[in-house]
Amino acid sequence: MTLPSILPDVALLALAALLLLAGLAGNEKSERLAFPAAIGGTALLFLLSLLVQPSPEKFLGCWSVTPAGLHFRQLFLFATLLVEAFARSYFRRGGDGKGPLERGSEFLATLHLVLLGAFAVVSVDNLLALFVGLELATIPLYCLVAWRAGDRRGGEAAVKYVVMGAGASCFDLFSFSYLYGLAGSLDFGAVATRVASIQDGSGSSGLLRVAVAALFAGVGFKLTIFPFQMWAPDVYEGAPTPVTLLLSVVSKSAAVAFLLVLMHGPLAPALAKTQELVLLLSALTMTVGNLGAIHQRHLRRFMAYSSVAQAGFILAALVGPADRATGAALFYLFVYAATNTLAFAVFAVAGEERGETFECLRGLSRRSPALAGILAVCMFSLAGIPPVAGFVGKFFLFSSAASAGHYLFVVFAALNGTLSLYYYLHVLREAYIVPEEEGKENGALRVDPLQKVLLGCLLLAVVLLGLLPQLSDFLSR
Amino acid sequence: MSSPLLLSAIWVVPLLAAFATLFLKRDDHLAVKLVHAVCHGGNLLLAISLLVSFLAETEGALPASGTVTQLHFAMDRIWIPALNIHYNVGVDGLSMLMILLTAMIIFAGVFASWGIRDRAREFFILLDLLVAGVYGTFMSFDLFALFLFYEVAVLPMYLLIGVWGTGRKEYSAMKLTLMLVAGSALLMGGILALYFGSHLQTFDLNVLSQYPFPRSFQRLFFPILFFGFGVLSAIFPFHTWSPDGHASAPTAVSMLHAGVLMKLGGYGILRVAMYVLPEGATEWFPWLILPIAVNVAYGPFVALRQRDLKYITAYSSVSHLGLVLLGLAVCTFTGIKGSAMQMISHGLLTGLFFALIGMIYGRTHTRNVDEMGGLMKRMPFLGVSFVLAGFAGLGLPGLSGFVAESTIFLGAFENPSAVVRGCTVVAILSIVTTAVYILRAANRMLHGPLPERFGTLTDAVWNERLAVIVLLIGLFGMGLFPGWIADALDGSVAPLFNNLVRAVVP
Amino acid sequence: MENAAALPFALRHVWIVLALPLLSFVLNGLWTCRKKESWSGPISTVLAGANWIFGTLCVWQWWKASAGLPGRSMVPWSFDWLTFGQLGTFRPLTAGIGALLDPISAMMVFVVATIAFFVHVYSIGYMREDPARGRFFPLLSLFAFAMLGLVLATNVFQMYVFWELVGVSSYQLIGFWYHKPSAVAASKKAFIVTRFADAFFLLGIVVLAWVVRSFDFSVLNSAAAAEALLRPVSFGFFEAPALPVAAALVFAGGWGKSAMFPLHIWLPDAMEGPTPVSSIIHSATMVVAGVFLSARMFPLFSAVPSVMGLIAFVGAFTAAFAAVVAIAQQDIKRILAFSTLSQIGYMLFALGAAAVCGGGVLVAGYSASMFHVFTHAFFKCLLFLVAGSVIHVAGNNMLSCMGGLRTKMPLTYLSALAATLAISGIPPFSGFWSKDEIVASAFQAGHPVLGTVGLLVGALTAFYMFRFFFLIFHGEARSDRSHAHEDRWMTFPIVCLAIPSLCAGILAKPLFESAFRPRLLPWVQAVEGTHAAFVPVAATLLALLGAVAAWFLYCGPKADVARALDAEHRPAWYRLVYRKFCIDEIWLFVVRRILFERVAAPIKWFDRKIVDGAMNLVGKSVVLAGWCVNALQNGSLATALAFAAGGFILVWLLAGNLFP
Amino acid sequence: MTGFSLSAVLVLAALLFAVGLYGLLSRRNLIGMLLCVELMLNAANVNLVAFARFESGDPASGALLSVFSIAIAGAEMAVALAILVAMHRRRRTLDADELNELQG
Repeated sequence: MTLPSILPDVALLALAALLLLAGLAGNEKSERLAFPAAIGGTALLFLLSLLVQPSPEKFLGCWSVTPAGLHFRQLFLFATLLVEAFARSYFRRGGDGKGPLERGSEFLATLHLVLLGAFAVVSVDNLLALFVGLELATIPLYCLVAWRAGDRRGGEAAVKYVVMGAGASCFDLFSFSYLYGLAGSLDFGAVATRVASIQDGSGSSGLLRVAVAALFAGVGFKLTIFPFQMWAPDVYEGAPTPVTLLLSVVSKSAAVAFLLVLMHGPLAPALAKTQELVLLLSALTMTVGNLGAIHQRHLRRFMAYSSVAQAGFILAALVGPADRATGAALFYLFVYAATNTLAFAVFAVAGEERGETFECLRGLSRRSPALAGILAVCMFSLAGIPPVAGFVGKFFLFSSAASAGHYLFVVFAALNGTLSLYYYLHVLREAYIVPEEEGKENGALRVDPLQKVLLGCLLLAVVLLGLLPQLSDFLSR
Repeated sequence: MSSPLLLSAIWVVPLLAAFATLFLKRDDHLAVKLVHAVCHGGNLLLAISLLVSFLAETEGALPASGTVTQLHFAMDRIWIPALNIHYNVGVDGLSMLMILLTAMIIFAGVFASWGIRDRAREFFILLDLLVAGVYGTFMSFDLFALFLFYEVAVLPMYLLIGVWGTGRKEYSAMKLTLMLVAGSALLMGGILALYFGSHLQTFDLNVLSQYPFPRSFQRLFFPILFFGFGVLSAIFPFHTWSPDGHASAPTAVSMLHAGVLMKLGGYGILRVAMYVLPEGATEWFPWLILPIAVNVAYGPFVALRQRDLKYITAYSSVSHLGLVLLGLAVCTFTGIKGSAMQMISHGLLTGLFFALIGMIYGRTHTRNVDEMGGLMKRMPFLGVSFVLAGFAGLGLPGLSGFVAESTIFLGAFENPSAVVRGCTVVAILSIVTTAVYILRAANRMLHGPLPERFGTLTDAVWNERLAVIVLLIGLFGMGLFPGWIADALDGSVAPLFNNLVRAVVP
Repeated sequence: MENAAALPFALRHVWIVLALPLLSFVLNGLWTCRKKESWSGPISTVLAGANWIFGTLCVWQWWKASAGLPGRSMVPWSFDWLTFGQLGTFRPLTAGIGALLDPISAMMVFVVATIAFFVHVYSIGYMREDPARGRFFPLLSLFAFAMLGLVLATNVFQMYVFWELVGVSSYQLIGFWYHKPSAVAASKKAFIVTRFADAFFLLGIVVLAWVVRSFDFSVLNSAAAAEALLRPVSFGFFEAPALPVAAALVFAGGWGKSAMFPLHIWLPDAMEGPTPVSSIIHSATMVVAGVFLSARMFPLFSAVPSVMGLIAFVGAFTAAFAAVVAIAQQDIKRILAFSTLSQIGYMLFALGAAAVCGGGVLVAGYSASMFHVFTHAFFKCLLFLVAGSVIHVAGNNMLSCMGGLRTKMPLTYLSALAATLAISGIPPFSGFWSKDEIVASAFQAGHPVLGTVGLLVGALTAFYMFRFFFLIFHGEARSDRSHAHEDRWMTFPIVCLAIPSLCAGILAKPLFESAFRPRLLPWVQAVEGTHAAFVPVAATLLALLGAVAAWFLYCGPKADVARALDAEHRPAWYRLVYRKFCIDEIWLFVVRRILFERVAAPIKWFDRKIVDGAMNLVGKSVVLAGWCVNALQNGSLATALAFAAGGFILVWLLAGNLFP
Repeated sequence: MTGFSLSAVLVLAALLFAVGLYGLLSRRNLIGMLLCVELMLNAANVNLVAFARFESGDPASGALLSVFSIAIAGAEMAVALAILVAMHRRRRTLDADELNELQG
């Protein structure tokens, strides 16, 4: 019996509601059950999404499960599963010195609402639903970032995130209003036909220009594209680590989905023009991200710049034709999710007592060689060095860009990859080369069972994805 | 005994060794080394058996008149359907010999690094990764697989030099890694250009080489591929990583890197740049020969002024690699064959040099040539081997250096253009400066009065002798009986040359 | 190559001549590794003796077998060693290893085998107490193997291979006592100077191979090759016809190896090695390699008058220069070294002068040069062996510690007398016949100036040889003679070699005149010509004059021996001659000041500072840019928003020129 | 009510948006900045309504989007103000320039 394609979405809504109710119940038992339930639920949903087949039928007039949309759902669920697994052990171990998580189930409920918003972005076919979906994927994030607004840095980060986010959503709405003005209707198809007619020269493209600019401003914030990424380092550092991971993985994937949906949806006729814009922004973003990361000493801030640079690389893929770009971006986001979670897991374990700075990694190879090995695999995957998955992922990104004929841009991007290798190797320098100060060579670090499982699975995923990338064929079918 | 699976086994065995090492205890150094001695010994035997069956197969074969390389032990499986990437593995004369060279050097390398104590497991795992990458590059005929193995070979360098190196190890490690990865960044662009530029949607080298790329495309992408690969074989402006990198690297790593990795560059140029873009080659080489000639003549002069033994050897590698590139740049059959032979001969030669320097450094704890003297009396075995390596370096007949150099010079002279002829004359006359700095180093270190603080030095122990003897056998084997190597290389250079000739006069 | 079956046994297995010394090298080398030095002396001597016998047998069978062959040359054995170039527009080029037996190579085989055997016997005595003798004998056999290989070479590539091996074995043997810094420096100098010349030799080979497409001497010396070489060839820096340039380059190889004038500096220093080494390498065999090469390529060289002129001039000048310098030397081995230089100058100038000034080639010149090579080998080797014995007794090389050894070493004294008479060219001894031939051929070929130089140098030779003889054996003893004795092992070869020094001239003269006729190119006509009668008489008179003058200055009643031996308080010209006209210092200046300071140092600076600096600059600028990006991130919300707004405007402008 | 054309309204909305943007950049007080964000949102709403009124083929959806945006703006401001309150309780300030502890 074929499962209805909408099942994962409805189940997600039910899960979110259930968690919210558990939160309201507020007794101690429900708190303890919140995390296992959430992780189990998400895992179930992920399996469900693997089984479900995409179908063209439309629910509620605008919601449909397209093949690409289904893959993005799987990506979001996979990433959220990793975030929750990471959060579980992170908070139980007194997350970065600020004590265990209060109101766990509410935290998870909000998390799932973000997920729902991301689902909406990839399923709808009109501007209104798209705007609502986007906002649903962003506003709960403000709450998550502000979960620990109590302490000085958390509060500051939350404020910055909120103000920037609000500004970005204004730009989004502004661009939608002009698109609506152009097409007279919110439906993607109508907008596309109007844009096509403008492309053929029958009407001033003034409004279209502002709309595209405002659109890129909006999505730029969420995807940390160059001029709009100034908030990222501060928020990544201020927010609790699981939320930082969430920002760098789920929020970024949602933004990529949003951009893909728009570029190949309503703005499809002007694809050549938007791709040139994307090309330039990608070059700028990856360069600024790489340059910024060179002198970082705080791990989360380092990961912020790294994620800005990775955003630049992913944008490079968007320059290619639709199917190749989506396939490449999806594969790379899967690899990026796995690698980033692995990195944050290692930083969490290493940085438990000494704080998440470069010093905490010092002499890691002597204290626990296994963890150092995992860190090495992680860094090489982020830098895009074979035999780990990052290389194949980057190769797909560059092949998508090259298929559009931008060979010299590929060379520039690869050189930027070399620049990124420079600071990723700095992390390994701390772990392997910089000698431990005397008296500090204490024993191996405590790693509890869930973290061991998480580290093991992710390590397998990152290494195997590199060597037998059947997953990439699965995506580009 | 010559099934393709055995060929793939060659790069799998080191990975198995690495995997096995994961399960050994941290302070169980001997077990780690034994595992690796067995694995790489087995690999060496496997390589030799493959070579024997390869020679049997190509016994009387006349060199091919076609332009497609015949592969032996070939295997072709689909790997990533999305980009039509195949695991296309095969061996021709040059690849087979380079695999044998790598097997010999890693076997000697394992024994040369018998004294590694600090984090031995990680050292040997990274070494295995390095060697697996090198094996893979030499045997794969799919551009993507070649590029993947090529970068795997570059990956462990940073940690190997950074952790176990000496001197300014961090600076050299970072410089070496960044320059090599920057080189491969150029390759990333070049390879994708070949894939998409040819509209054939394939990475298979033999297929790509038959596609008539437009002249303007070739004029743009040949230098990109050439300098992408050239950085690794220390082409003139980008050679500065080689002295620092080799000087700071531990023995086995500098053996492997100078001995084999630098040949990957030359091999890549030969296998990819010249084979797929012949018009680009014939158009660019008359200009590229100038930095190459600088390479050849320039290395010895700088080596003359060096005090540190490893710097001297590193600059000698720069000069010898210049000869390899000279052999390629002249685009004549003998020249290309000579450069292939020089790759093999220089591999053995530099491997032996760095092994000996490592062993001598292990005893005297100094690599400054002026502080040492009269070591021949205390370490006759190492002294004689160093002198033999030196003579192989300056091209003494009976050793591998001479055979390769004379082939290159004869080949280079066949190119009638004045610029090339001038560079060839300079290259031939540079054998004098090569002799000068090698003898200076050998004499300063081995002969003359023995300082008293070296009075109690011991000669080589069993594992060092084994390492040196394996490489000496290689040097004498190629030097005394070059016939079989020349015939094996004919088979692999002929298609490339026919391709070049076809390009010049289409 | 003739069908192997018909050849007699020795010729069929000519390779044994090479195999025996190689076997001795390998055997002794291994033996020494296992610390049994005492065995290496006898083993290598036995093998050298066997090689001598087998070599003579080969020469004898070759003489009989090659009666009918043109130029008496045959290649009984050879195999393809290395092929260059299977395809392409150029015919495949193969280098083979083999044995070419013809008059000059047979003569050299006999000479090398004989001298090698006698030096081995001599070394057993000379090296008895030296702890490193286990290393000496293998190297000596390696040298014998290399020299025989060079002599038997069928093609110029094989000659180059063994040429280098000879160079290396001489490097090892000169630097045998490697704890002595002077020996190490001398060996390095010898190898580098010969290597410098070999580079030009290799270039010559490459040019010949490219034009003629073959290495074999038979092909190189053919008419076809000569025509092919006349075509101009570009050498990158200049364009020139290949023949003269290639011939000059090939001769340059011999120039370095035979230590001709500017490149002679390494031979006197090569005396740092043990005396048996000097006796075999720096007297009879290696230094003659240059002459042998010129003789081997004679047909090609003779087609190029300019090169012949160059050979003649270089030979003559070196002969004169070396003779003058030899007069003032105090170290007996240096005297003999300069005398060797002078005699080799004779041989080369004989070859050079064979080119008759009106065109055509005088056959007598070629045979005279070869005859002198033959005779010189024996008496010069004998002189070095004598010097060895004397040094063994006196403790060092300087004349000031010798004298009056006549009574203590009678046999050595008599042999030395024979050799001195021979080398001075006093009739009826061997030197007279060969040197007189050379001078006569010079006059015959119409070079009176060269002829007179030959005569004068003959006189100088007699003078310094008798000075050497009288100051060693006559006069009163200048150091204690308590333990002076004649070692049996060392005296036996001395006496044996005295015989050929005396009678080799007379016996071999007819043989050389008949057998040694060069096979010239068709358009070069051979000139027969008769002797100028006055030359033998003049030569003998001058030789006697030299001898008497030496007797008068150093041995006669009024001889002031003390003044003769102290080189410091002498007039300026004498001190200049004593310091070998400071050629060494000039070379040292050129190499050290110019090559090292002015060339190598700037290149090293350029490499470290400019090229390396550029790479580091790129690195630093990237790091600086990173710092700027971080500085921009000052954490204030306003800047973030400002950037966002600026970005919006930027994208809007960009979109402006993108969209129509 | 008639008499002004579409472009006039568009200009008004653009001006409103510009004022809001300028306010966002220049004001130091966080509450003030949120006010300006509201201004920009409403400028977009004016746009929507104008387009719905003047030329849209399907006026209902335009109006619908503006209503939705007002609701979403409400939610957003609720969350933003909650965060400001929480931050104020700790940092005792609402001045944007003092929030520069996270930098570099």
